[in-house]
Amino acid sequence: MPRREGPFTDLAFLAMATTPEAHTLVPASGEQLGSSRPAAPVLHDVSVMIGGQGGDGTLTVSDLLAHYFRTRGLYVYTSRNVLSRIRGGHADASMRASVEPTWSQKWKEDLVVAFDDEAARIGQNHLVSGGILLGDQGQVKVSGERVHVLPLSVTAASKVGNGLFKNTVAYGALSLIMGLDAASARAVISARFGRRGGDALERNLKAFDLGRQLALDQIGKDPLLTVEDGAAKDHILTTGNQACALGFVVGGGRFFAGYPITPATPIMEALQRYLPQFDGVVRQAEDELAAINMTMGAAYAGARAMTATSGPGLSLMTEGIGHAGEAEIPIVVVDCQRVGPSTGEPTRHEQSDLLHVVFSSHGEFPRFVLAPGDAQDTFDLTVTALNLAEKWQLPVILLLDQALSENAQTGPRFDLSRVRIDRGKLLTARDIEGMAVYKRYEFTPDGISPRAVPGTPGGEGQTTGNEHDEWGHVSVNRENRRKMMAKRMGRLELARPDLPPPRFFGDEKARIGLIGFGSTYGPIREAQRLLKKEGVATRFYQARTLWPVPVDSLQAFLESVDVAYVVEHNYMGQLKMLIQQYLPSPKLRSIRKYDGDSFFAEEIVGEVRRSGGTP
Amino acid sequence: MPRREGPFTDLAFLAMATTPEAHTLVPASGEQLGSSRPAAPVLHDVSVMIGGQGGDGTLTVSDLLAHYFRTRGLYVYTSRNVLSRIRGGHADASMRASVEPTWSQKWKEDLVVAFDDEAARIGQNHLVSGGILLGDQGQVKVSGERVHVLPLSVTAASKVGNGLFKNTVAYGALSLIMGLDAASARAVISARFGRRGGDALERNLKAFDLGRQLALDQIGKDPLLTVEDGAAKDHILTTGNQACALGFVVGGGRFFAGYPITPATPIMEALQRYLPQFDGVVRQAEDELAAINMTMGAAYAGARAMTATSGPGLSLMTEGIGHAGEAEIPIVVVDCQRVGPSTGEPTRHEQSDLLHVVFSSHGEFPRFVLAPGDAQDTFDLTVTALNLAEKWQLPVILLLDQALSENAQTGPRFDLSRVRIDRGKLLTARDIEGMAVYKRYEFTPDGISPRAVPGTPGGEGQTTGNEHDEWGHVSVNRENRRKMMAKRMGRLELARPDLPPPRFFGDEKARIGLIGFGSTYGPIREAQRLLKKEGVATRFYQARTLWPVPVDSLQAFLESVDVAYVVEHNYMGQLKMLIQQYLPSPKLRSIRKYDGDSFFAEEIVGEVRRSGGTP
Amino acid sequence: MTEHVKPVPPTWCPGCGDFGVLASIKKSLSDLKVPLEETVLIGGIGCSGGIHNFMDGYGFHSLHGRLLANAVGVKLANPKLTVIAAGGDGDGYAIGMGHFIHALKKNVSLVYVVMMNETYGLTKGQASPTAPVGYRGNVESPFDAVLTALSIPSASFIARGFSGDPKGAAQLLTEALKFNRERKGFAFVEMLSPCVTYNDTYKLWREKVQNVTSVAGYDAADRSRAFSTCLEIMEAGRIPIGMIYRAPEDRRLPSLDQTVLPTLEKAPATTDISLATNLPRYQKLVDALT
Amino acid sequence: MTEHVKPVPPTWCPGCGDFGVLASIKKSLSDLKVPLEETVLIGGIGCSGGIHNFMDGYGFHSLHGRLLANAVGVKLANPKLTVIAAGGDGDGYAIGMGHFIHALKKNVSLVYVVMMNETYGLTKGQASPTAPVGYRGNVESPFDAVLTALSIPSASFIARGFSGDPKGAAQLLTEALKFNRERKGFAFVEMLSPCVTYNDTYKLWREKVQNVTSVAGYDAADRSRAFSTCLEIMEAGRIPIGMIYRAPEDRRLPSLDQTVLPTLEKAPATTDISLATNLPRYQKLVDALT
Ligand SMILES: Cc1ncc(C[n+]2csc(CCOP(=O)(O)OP(=O)(O)O)c2C)c(N)n1
Ligand SMILES: Cc1ncc(C[n+]2csc(CCOP(=O)(O)OP(=O)(O)O)c2C)c(N)n1
Ligand code: SF4
Ligand code: SF4
Ligand SMILES: [Mg+2]
Ligand SMILES: [Mg+2]
Repeated sequence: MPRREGPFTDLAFLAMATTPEAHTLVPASGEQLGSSRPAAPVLHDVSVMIGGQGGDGTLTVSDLLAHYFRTRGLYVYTSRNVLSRIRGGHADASMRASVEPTWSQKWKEDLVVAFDDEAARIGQNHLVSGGILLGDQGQVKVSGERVHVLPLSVTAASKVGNGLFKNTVAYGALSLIMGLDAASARAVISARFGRRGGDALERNLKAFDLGRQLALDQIGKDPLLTVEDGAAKDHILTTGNQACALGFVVGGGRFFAGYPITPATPIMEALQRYLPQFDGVVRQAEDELAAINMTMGAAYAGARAMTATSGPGLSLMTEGIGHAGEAEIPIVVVDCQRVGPSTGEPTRHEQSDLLHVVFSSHGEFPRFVLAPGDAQDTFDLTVTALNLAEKWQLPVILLLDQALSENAQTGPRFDLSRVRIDRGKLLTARDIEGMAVYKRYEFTPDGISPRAVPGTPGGEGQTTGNEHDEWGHVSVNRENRRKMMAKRMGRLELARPDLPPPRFFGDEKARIGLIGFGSTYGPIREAQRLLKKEGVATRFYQARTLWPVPVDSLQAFLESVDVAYVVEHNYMGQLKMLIQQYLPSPKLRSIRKYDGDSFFAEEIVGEVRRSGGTP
Repeated sequence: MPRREGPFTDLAFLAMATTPEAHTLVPASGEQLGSSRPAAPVLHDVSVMIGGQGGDGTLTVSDLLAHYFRTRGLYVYTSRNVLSRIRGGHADASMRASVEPTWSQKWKEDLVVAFDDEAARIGQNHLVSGGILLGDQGQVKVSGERVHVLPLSVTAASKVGNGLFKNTVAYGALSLIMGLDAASARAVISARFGRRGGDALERNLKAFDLGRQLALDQIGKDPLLTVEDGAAKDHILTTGNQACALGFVVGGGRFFAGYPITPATPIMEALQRYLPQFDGVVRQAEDELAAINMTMGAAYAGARAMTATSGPGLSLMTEGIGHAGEAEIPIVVVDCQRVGPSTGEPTRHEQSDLLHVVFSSHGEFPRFVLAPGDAQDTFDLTVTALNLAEKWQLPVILLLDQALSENAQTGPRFDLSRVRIDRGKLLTARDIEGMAVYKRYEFTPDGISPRAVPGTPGGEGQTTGNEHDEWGHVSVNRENRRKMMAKRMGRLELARPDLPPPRFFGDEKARIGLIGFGSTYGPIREAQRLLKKEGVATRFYQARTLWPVPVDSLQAFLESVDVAYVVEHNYMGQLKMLIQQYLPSPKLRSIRKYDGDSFFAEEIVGEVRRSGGTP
Repeated sequence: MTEHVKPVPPTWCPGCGDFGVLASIKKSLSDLKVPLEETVLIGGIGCSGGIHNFMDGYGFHSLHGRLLANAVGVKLANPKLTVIAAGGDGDGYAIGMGHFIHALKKNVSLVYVVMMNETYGLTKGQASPTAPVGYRGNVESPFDAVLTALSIPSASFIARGFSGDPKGAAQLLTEALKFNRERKGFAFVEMLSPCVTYNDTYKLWREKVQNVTSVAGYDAADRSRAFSTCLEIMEAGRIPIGMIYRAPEDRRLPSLDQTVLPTLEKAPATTDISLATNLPRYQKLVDALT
Repeated sequence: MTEHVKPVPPTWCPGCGDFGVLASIKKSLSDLKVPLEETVLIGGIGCSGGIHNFMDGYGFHSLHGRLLANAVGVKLANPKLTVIAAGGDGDGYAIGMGHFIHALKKNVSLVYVVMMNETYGLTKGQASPTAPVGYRGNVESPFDAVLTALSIPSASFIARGFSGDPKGAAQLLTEALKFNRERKGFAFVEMLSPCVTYNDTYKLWREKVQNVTSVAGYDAADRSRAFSTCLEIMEAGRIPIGMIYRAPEDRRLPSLDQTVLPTLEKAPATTDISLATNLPRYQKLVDALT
């Protein structure tokens, strides 16, 4: 969960940025947006923050609430603010539930649960005026009219036998305070702990009941706020990582090698559960060099193969990605971006690997870079990435970011009817029998050579990262070199019709454009809604293919607007740099944030307003 | 040595390039430039190609000739065309000597020495009409008026006791054919083999005499061509790699770790000889990951430290370079570019790592990328790189390329009077005593924090690749993050006055501009001379700082011309891409070559002429 | 008949030890009648690493030091394949060291052949991790891959041959290939393969090699014994060769490929990934989401 | 007095084995009175790797797995420094494996402490290379660093401690530090350091550890003996700890730092690089060019 530190302090530092368009991210007035709304008895958009120390189980409370509201038909978005340590240190989680679609954090919290005083103090800064603070007795020192202190951990310790159950006690108390339906709230616990075995379920239900009783005894039976039910009843609550793992399975992915790294590990862990059921193999490699090279080996042998990592691992995979490019091996590399450079901030959000994934590795080779915007898009584009890699025989990089990877969001169940498997020019023994000659790297008009994998009689040949002739033998012949470069690089042009098109949102006639990729999808769409309420029409170009740069659609978009804000999470304005290399339009402006938090819709609104958004 | 394969076959493939400005590299007519000049008795610009199989010692002949002509006051440039194998396979070397300055290959060869028939056939294609071919009897089958076949290897085997001496026999024969001064030619042998010990010198001198005698007996005493003496008598014959190694020593470099890789290895090997004399240490590491991390360790401990590599190694160093950026460790990384991607063509020339060195590694951090144009410039910029790294506390990448690294060229002796050592804010114990507080990453107006190295009392502190506060402790505070990003990235702006300025050549008033970096310096300067002879005035902007992009000087340059050709060795036109990101000028045009050879001046001339060069 | 890629003539220097290794690999593949289409030869980067270009079958040229990671991927994608990784000592013991140890640990059924010449041949003769002290100024004591392989608990096939003894070498390779085709695990064969250009050790090694079987009572099934015997032979200034260690069946750990892919038929590269076949099971996964 | 960085309180879970390791390191440094400014602690990436933040002196936070390469650079730049590299088993034996073996081979006078907990603590408990079969579905047999260290001919100080036995651990560390400060070479100390959150082995290990000195006639100067004894102890289901191997002086190979930097005074980081001092010698180099 992100924190706003009073007035936005970016200003001074942004002014030092290398690109001239540095902007502040200050919404006209934060308070206006949130605090003007007193705690209403019935909310249609609520946010609850749960704070404490690492290990206090704050994520569990957020998750239970999220599932409760999902079952009530609301749109849900959760976020987290955790340190890269296992216990201790401030950590918090935030759960937003809204009747209107949401994929981003709410500007202010309506309710804060604090397991210690630090969390209470931090929480108070983010509470809407009139918001409620629920604290653990003995820990929380802050006081105030709307501060309620209950003996959460003491009750857990004395009555459930372990202070750690304080989180479920808190959930129980919340269920009363927020007017949740007790049976539904308990059902969420059953769904989560039912399969655990042992007495986990029983003890959690007990903790819930105790918490509810605590609230009843000390606060009274009337909820302090209630939340409207929503209409999105059939939605699932999922993350980009989960969507990616499922998309991989459904897209025919059968081999995955990875190395643990935040925030990419959940993809590997999900696949460890899924893949064995489908004759697939998941290996935790000894490092990322091994991971990408195992992936390449499996892809070469004919399996659909993928690896997933984050910044540091990605840097180590640089040489391998180039090898896949030269040797024409179809692999998918998922980059779950986090704060860089180097070890950076492992648990925090950023989108600063863009230019790296587009330009890294020595020499030149074709690659595609795709970026989905939400979980459903991630599911779809993972399937697409697998198809593109095999069809065009090259590495495809799927760019996620921490917020998309880890923050749970509701959305429609993944749609299997859109899934297609296209293995491209993959040869069977019979295909080869009918051919006069089989050359692994044959020159063809579309730059794609038919490919046979080991085990296929007649398909024997050489695969190599050296420059090679059509047979795959080492060659330094100049004419061959020019042709091979053109064969490989030409695909960047030829593949354009196959590449995921942008999605457009908002008013087709709007003169204000917004461009973004990845998880900014959420805050941008919500900023559009807020702006629309103020009468400002906008159109959003959600870039899903980042390389090769989709010049045509971008050009048309830029022609259609008077100003286009490129919204992204990095210092340099990397997407803007990439675009202006091809389309040096003065209409391009930059909205950037690089402090580890994801955008609030209000920040984007504020910026558009501040810079005189209306044309 | 480069080959021209009849008509330039790039055309069809260049047309498939992703950027629209694809050009062919065909000079209006190759033959006009070379073949119109019959073998003259007295040449002031001569080129000799020596071809055979790997292991035939062709490079030695080229080297002996190069030194001979150097001592005669000529400008010399050698080049090579070798395979990535130790013995066998066609290999050739070429030596050009000219009264006028040269740093590039001659369009046509005046004389070819062939140790086998393949070399003779290849050689014939590159001979100027009327050129001479000297072949080894029994090996070479081609014939013709100006083909002379002598028993080179047979004489070596029977009279020197080893067929391998055929190369020095050939040098002896050449000495007569080219009218070399026998004593000077022998002196070159003495200089080269004198220190070898054993009977190497004696046998080589004998081989020389035998060769001279063979020519005398079979061709006669009159030279077939002679070469004018030149005025550049005090020049040295050196390579970019040699210059880099020496610059490192003189610039105070005392620690080097590397891993063998073509064409960077000679830097390590030169330093293995030099550094121990200066209390320095050179380590051959177990791989490039170790090399860059050892380099970082040494730099952190206070030694001026460097590593050198080529493409594949550079890709592996990606993570380390980012770490140096975040932790603010001053290191220099030399990239001797070769043909990529992946293993590519290890022995061939390219400049395709530019965007990689500018943008690679996840996340964002400051780095400088410098590129020298010739050996003297390499010496100077290596010293500069060491100063900049320590002053600005960041990684500096020195971008060489195969031609600059390995091709020997003449030039003035390195100038020690220009050398300065600037260690920046490096603290002694006494400095620290006078300070109220010492924080390793203190915020300062220039973004540079005073730095103490281990062993300095009072300078204890934390150095880290995690995001950190001023003390070097892990921090995920948002305001701190913004300030730290601004502190680091701001240096890209603040350092501009310190960064090597471009060099300009040619006519200040010219309306035709040429832009290039690295070894294209040579062919561009020679193209300018050729164009001038045709009455076409040009001005050459030699880019020496590539990142941050020197926007001001480039802008002024672009304003001063009507058209600017960006000449570079890669497919995408990477320097042009980089420039147009900041200066999207329609004046920019691209001249590219990516077949493993370096440019001929004539190719650049042809292109300028073809595209209607004159404004 | 479809026209196919033909092996190119070896690019090695005349007399290079690698010729012997190539001949041994070819012989054992043909002795065991390994089908051409099931043969995958993965070469490293180095003179030795070009070996796949000189053979029939499927060839894969890896990055420097990464051949074992590629090989693991290939084998776990399709365990029917006979996968041989072959590279140099620089490739395997310098940049590839981590993967080497982990390959021994993972115990995937591969054959790994290291052409050991104490030098980086292709980059012109620098000291490799096995170079003796004094070679080109080397001051580090040489790495001994056999000793280290013995230290990895799952390592169950460790041999060293000498390309100067092609018959012995081919025998070891044939054993390794058999082991491999029975999916018994990782078979490591170091081949002493002199670099005649930069480090011509033919004569020296011919004098120094000592087959472990020459030691009275040597038991290749006893790990401790193998370790101490090799140490003794080395301390006597000689080089232990032969079948150094072969785990007895009752102590052999199962290979990783056998563990994760119990049947040969169902594997990542060969399983049916069509939507038609899998849709009902996919739908179940999706339906299980909440 | 200049205000300085202060150690931050450890971020480890209460009860984590790493607390014991930290205490041992601090104690041995202070017992040996190593000057603060000469102490360099290089941490890896992992829970364990944060250790430098919890100590005084010079601290360096490496990349995942690269701490030994950094440490070699530091020591060869300034051999006066006492350089301790300390990280996790994932850091050292997975991604860092190549550097680990090469550090043993290079034999630079460093102390390397591995906090061994069979898991990747910081990334939430995945199996590390030392994890037993069955831990979180692990099917690979565990790596044993002591056995492998014994296989490296230049390795001359190999010990294993248990953070549950802080006195024994501190003793081993003090020995290692002494060895190091006498520039005798690389000292490797593996510390069994349980992860109470993901793999709480305190009780198990307390039962399983067996000091090698308990074996009758154990001789820590005999490499073969050390290897076979450790194997035997392991086969009996126990974990060998203590001073496993210490090369006798007459068999100890010189450390690399001693070899390349025979005097302490003249080293890359401390030599005078001013132009004034060096110009005449530089001029000679330049004059020698032709
Ligand atoms: C990442 C990387 N680093 C360095 C190189 C350069 N290189 C090519 S071959 C080689 C060493 C080869 O030695 P070895 O593996 O022993 O093979 P040999 O030539 O001796 O058979 C090196 C370092 C490379 N290709 N890639
Ligand atoms: C290149 C890279 N890959 C992965 C990671 C993620 N990562 C952080 S800590 C860690 C493992 C830590 O395990 P270990 O070294 O055993 O330390 P422990 O936490 O158990 O003390 C990993 C994989 C990283 N930081 N960098
Ligand atoms: S250089 Fe050595 S290893 Fe390479 S081919 Fe020649 S003899 Fe063999
Ligand atoms: S997770 Fe394990 S290793 Fe990490 S601090 Fe906690 S107990 Fe220690
Ligand atoms: Mg070798
Ligand atoms: Mg661990």
